[in-house]
Amino acid sequence: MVLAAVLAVAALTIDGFFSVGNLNHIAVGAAFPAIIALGMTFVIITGGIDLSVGTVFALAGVLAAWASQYGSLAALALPLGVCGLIGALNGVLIAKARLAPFIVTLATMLGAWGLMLAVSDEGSETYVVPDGLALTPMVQERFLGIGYPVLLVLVLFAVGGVALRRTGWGQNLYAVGGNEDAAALMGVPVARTKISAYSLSGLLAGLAGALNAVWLGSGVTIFGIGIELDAISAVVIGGTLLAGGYGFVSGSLVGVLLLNVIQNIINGIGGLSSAFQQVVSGSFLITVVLAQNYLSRRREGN
Amino acid sequence: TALALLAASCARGEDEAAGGQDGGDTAAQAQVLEDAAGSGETCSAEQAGIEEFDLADMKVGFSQSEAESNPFRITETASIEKEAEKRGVELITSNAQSDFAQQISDVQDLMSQGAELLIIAPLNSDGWEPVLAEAERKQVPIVTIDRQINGDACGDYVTFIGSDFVEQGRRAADQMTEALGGKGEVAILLGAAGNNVTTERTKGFKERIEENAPGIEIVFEQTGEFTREGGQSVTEQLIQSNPDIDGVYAENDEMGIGAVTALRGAGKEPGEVEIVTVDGTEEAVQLILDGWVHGVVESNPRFGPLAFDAHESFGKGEEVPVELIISDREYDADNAEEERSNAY
Amino acid sequence: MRTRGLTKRFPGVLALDGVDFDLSHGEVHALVGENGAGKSTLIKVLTGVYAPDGGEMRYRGEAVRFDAPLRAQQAGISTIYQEVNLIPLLSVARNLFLGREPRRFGLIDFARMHSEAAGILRDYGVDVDVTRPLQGLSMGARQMVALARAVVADARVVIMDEPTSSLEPREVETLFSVIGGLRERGITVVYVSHRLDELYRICDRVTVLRDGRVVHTGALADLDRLGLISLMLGRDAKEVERQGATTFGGPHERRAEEPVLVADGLRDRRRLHGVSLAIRPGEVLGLGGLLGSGRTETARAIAGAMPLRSGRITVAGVPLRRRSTAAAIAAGVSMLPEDRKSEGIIPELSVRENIALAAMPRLSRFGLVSERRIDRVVDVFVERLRIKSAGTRQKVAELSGGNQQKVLLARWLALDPKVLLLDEPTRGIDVGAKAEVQRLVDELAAEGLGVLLISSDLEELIEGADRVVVLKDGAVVDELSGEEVSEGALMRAIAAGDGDAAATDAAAEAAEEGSAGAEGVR
Amino acid sequence: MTAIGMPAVRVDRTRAVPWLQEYGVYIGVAALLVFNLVFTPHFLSLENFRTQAVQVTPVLILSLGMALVIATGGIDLSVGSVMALSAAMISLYLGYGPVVAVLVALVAGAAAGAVNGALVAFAGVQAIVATLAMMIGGRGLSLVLLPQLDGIRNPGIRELGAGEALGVPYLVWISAVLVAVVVFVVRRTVFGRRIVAIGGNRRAGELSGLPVRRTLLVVYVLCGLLAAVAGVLATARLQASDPNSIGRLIELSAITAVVVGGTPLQGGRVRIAGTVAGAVLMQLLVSTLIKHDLPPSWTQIAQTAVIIAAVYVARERGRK
Ligand SMILES: Nc1ncnc2c1ncn2[C@@H]1O[C@H](COP(=O)(O)OP(=O)(O)OP(=O)(O)O)[C@@H](O)[C@H]1O
Ligand SMILES: Nc1ncnc2c1ncn2[C@@H]1O[C@H](COP(=O)(O)OP(=O)(O)OP(=O)(O)O)[C@@H](O)[C@H]1O
Ligand SMILES: [Mg+2]
Ligand SMILES: [Mg+2]
Repeated sequence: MVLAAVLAVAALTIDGFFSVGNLNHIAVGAAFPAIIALGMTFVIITGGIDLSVGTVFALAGVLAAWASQYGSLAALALPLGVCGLIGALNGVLIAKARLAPFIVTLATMLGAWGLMLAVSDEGSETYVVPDGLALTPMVQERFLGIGYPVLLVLVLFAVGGVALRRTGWGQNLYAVGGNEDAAALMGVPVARTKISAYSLSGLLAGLAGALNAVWLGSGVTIFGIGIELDAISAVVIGGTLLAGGYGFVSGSLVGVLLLNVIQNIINGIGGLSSAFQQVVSGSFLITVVLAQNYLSRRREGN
Repeated sequence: TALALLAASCARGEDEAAGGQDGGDTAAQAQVLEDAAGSGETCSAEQAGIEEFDLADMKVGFSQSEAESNPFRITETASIEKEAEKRGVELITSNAQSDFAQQISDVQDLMSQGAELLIIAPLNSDGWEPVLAEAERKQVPIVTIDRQINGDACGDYVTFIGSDFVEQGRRAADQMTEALGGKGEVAILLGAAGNNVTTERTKGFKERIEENAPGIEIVFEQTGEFTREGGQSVTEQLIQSNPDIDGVYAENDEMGIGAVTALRGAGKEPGEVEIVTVDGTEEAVQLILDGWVHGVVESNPRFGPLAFDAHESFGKGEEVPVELIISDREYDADNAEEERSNAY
Repeated sequence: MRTRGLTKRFPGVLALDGVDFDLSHGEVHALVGENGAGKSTLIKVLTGVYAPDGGEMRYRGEAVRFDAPLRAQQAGISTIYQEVNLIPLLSVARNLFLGREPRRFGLIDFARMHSEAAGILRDYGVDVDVTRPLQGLSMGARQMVALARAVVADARVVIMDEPTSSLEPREVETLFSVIGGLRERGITVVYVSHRLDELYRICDRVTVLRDGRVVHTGALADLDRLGLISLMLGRDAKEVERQGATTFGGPHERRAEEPVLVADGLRDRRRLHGVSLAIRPGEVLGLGGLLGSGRTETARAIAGAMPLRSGRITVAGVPLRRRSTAAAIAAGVSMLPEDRKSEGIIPELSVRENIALAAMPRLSRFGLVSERRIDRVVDVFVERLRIKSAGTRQKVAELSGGNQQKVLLARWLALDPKVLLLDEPTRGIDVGAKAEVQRLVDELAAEGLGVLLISSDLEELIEGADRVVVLKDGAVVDELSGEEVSEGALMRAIAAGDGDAAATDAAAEAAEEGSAGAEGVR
Repeated sequence: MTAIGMPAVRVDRTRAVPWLQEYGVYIGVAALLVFNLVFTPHFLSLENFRTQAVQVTPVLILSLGMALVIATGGIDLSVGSVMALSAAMISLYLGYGPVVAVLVALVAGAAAGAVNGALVAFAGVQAIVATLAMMIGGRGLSLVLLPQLDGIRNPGIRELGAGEALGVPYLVWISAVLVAVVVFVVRRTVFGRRIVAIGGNRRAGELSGLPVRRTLLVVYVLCGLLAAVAGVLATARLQASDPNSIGRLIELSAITAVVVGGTPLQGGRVRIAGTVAGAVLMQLLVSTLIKHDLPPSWTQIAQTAVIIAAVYVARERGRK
């Protein structure tokens, strides 16, 4: 609904907003953050948070670019493997050792960054994806005018949505986020559920990073800093409760789009100092959350 | 917003006279091209498969990479804006605030807002494929300034205008060698990790030290993130752990100034530790005069005239070199006084 | 199922000490003991929540060890744990089916799940929209959902840890008929309760735990109430006998006719539709009614913990203007909340801090805490309420339920209130502690406090209260006083209320259908 | 009338594991000190300790406010941006003299904290979201107000950053005084007791008539105020207002210091001494890595390991 309103305003104020090119580039630009936000949604529904996705994303990009010299399969397998492991490590520390998600993923955020620096010779080496990699056209080309990454995001979100709403695993996520102790007593495998959520978040961040590297044609070492905050904002704007137990993936997709559209509009208006954009973003986030609170309170009142 | 206006309206800075940088480049300050540098390759509109155009009718998009909060970026942006105004060219700008993903989408935004020519100050040399592909589709010529974009010269971009960072490192090494008489222990304050400027300024410095001054030993390399605060804290640690340090090479002026603050705080005298920095900001040049800094290698950010010249001649169908390397100045105790007005 | 020498140790506590526990086929087995005797711990060890530190377990002849509640469930042991353990944000149906959702093509079939859930719950007397979040349900209805969830699974053993502590008499009847049905199907039931009369109605055998040890196992019929209590408390039967069923004394002497608290026409947006009542100093006013009749809301409204649409509250002749807990407290109204765990104790803080919490401003000067004054007050109440702890610096979470309740009472008494609102003060606490709390209520009234007593335990209400106001659907339907206060009269008053407006009375309908439905199950 | 319902809980808990939990962070600090004394040249000097103390000051002061916020069960991501805001204010108002400038900076910090607090306490927004918005918007606002680094020549401010009294830098004096004040508030005041009570069980606090919302508001205001103090001191030390880079990512260091110091993120408990030790631990760790000239990748990975180890030791036990 908010998205629709924002789009309407955008269409009125900026000419060329609805041009195919512009929409497509909003969509492609949103694609990689959206994949991360999907994983973040799962984690937040379990009542946790994953701050490590930003640097995991960067690490995956560097790994993918490095591995791409050995072919497309390696370019995907290596980052997915490593990032899945980092996610699993998060999950184990949180579920088994019972450490707070915020601090665990904060630590692995630093760790993934360190690993990335180690792999890239303290950031001085930028690996380039060789021309003619089989994967490249799969990321850069379009199908029926829509970029492949966008299609991939749609598929991932559809699968994620079904998994969340219509499978036992999804129910377990909600149960763990709703009341962890009760879920355990109701026979939900709490630890396994949490580990799966964090692993998935790591995997998806890894996938996004790898595809992003292929899209950019190189493993850019300075990519992805702060992207975790964008993902969290998107999930929150999408209506998922940070306390856990409630949320949906479609909301997160809308959230990511909304953030990108807002950015696009701010750029489109032009003349706005870049610092001012941050003021707008901050106010926007809080406005959306306040509106949500108000609406849900109204709904409860009835 | 109201708050900001309120806060700003009754503000009174320490030095009300400070007019800030206006980017009004005098002839002396302007960038000068290196004579024989570059590959010698050239690019023309015909070669690039782009129709000729008249710069005056075009809408130019400028994508800045970092917040205009340090003198280099301030001067760079101001120079571009000033030049556009001077030539009466319509300019749209964006700033990625050091976020590379943001810069990619900024440039695409610029194109969808109708920018027909681009000037890009890239945050990073790699990772431009999607932008280059779209620019090619839309036939938008690109001039990159200050940092290179890795791609096919003339195919992906028209020209690169900028300094040779490796050379800057080498020249800094020369200054350091001179300052220390070819002997001593030196620390490097690295820039942000993962940044090509850092990589290249380090590379040049180390190369030249190894070649020319075997007596100089590099004993310490830590990042100061290109910030004054970073330079200061790292130097504070440095003078505790290596009290006998003889020289500090700071990869930008800000870190160098931070190092001076740290040395001052530790009760050192000017000249006790020799400092060499890169950039050429006013503050750094002043510190040469104060005796704290031995020398500064310039990295001239006034790209406006050259960037628009390049677009203009390219539009006219002329041959434009694909690499325009600037000859940077150098400041030291001998010339700081008279050259001071050229600092930014 | 049988266990031998089961042992469980928590940091500093030997919660189970060599427990031998046998269950035979198709029996209803009572498990009793004081607060902290180890009943819940035994259940949790049996069902794989905790790993035992020693001893062995055999289930259907084989040695077993469940490493997660899921394993026990898969083996046919379903459990309703003590704290109603469901997930408030999930829908009722999803709570009911979590872990065994009906599927179609591998995906959850929500249509079928909802219709089945609605059907099952109707049998338990709960008629709700099963697609709504569970958090909209009353505690009693939640308990029924938990019960349905446990019984729906093909269980061989059903364990119930204090299932009736938040149930109304009618719902208890529903529960009993369900248990009867289980027994007929040859399913074993383990039943934990502090309400002894319930045990005698439905249980075959009993195991008594004390301080983590089994002190008795045998047929319940061989043991009379006194014998059972004395086994639980580990004291002489004679000594117990002197105390009687409840420790309430006779009627209290009212100090004055002028009420200390008058509530007039309390209305809120949902539940209260004009409740009026008055309490005089030195009087215990009972508040009766079905679950969901609005007793808790009335107390919360008086204590300023809930927004009201209209209504006036006067304390000692002074109308309460601001509606906040702080204002109510300042006026002399204290409320002991119903839900001890989530609204009462601050688990991580010490006994001392918990007691001093509300009275802190009085125990400090210029915002600075006076440790000396706190100590004085805390010592007084620890002694007076006989709070048992390892010292006043012990974390309140480590105390038994009864002692936690006393700590909360102390918190409110430290405010030196004029009116004390007690919402289910003896829920979930053992016979011994219950007696102490009841005696305390008597003492307080005798000192001139006005007391409002809400209790689902009819006996407690009748013996404790001088007058009883009966609520239904958020409105007063009857008031009993003096000789009228008797079990029969109270039952009738509640039932009469039912008859009146049957059409609008969802709760009563639910209860009635519930018992009918449960018969159907049988 | 005799003892009834005596719980099975016993007094004499073995304290071996809890002891480690309680003092783990001090052991960590001690271990690092010993390591440095043995392996780091020139470590044992007054100058060095002074440097470490001065460098830890901003994080330490921030973590004091952060500890209070975390004790209530909240979190404040905006402290770094509030530092930037106060830095911008100093530069903007220095024309009125250093005292006015510092006061305006502090007021700005308190105001930002008040916005956070109002959102959390009255509008019911989750702390992490409210302060995230402030983190983004506050940084933007300070850059709008002061777009570029501005050197400070005012002798008063410079003296504050570099001067000393009785051989101890002003910065260290100030942080010591603030630590003492916060310890006093937490230990001795009604307000301090309320903070932990609210963190332990907010509902119970409300029903006990505590001014929950007011307390929360004040806690966030205090946190903003302390962040502004940190911003002023960092500016004074740097001798420049730099709203762009001051306090970037510092909120993570402050949170780490608090958690490593044994204050659980879910609130209900607060340990100021532990927090100080946590901040010192992280400072010593980074300084050790720098002094041994290890590359940044090492620094990051070592921090990861130390944070996880420290939190693991200090974690809540015995729930299961
Ligand atoms: N998780 C735990 N950690 C530490 N001690 C515990 C834990 N759970 C229970 N205890 C202790 O073990 C003992 C037995 O507790 P349990 O809950 O089994 O008692 P209970 O018989 O169920 O009491 P109630 O009638 O109050 O439910 C008590 O002393 C209790 O404090
Ligand atoms: N602790 C609580 N927190 C939030 N809502 C509650 C709480 N306790 C009860 N409620 C809600 O209040 C409503 C009525 O409560 P309840 O059924 O307890 O009424 P009651 O007449 O006070 O009965 P009883 O006191 O026997 O439970 C229900 O909707 C229930 O969900
Ligand atoms: Mg129990
Ligand atoms: Mg109630």
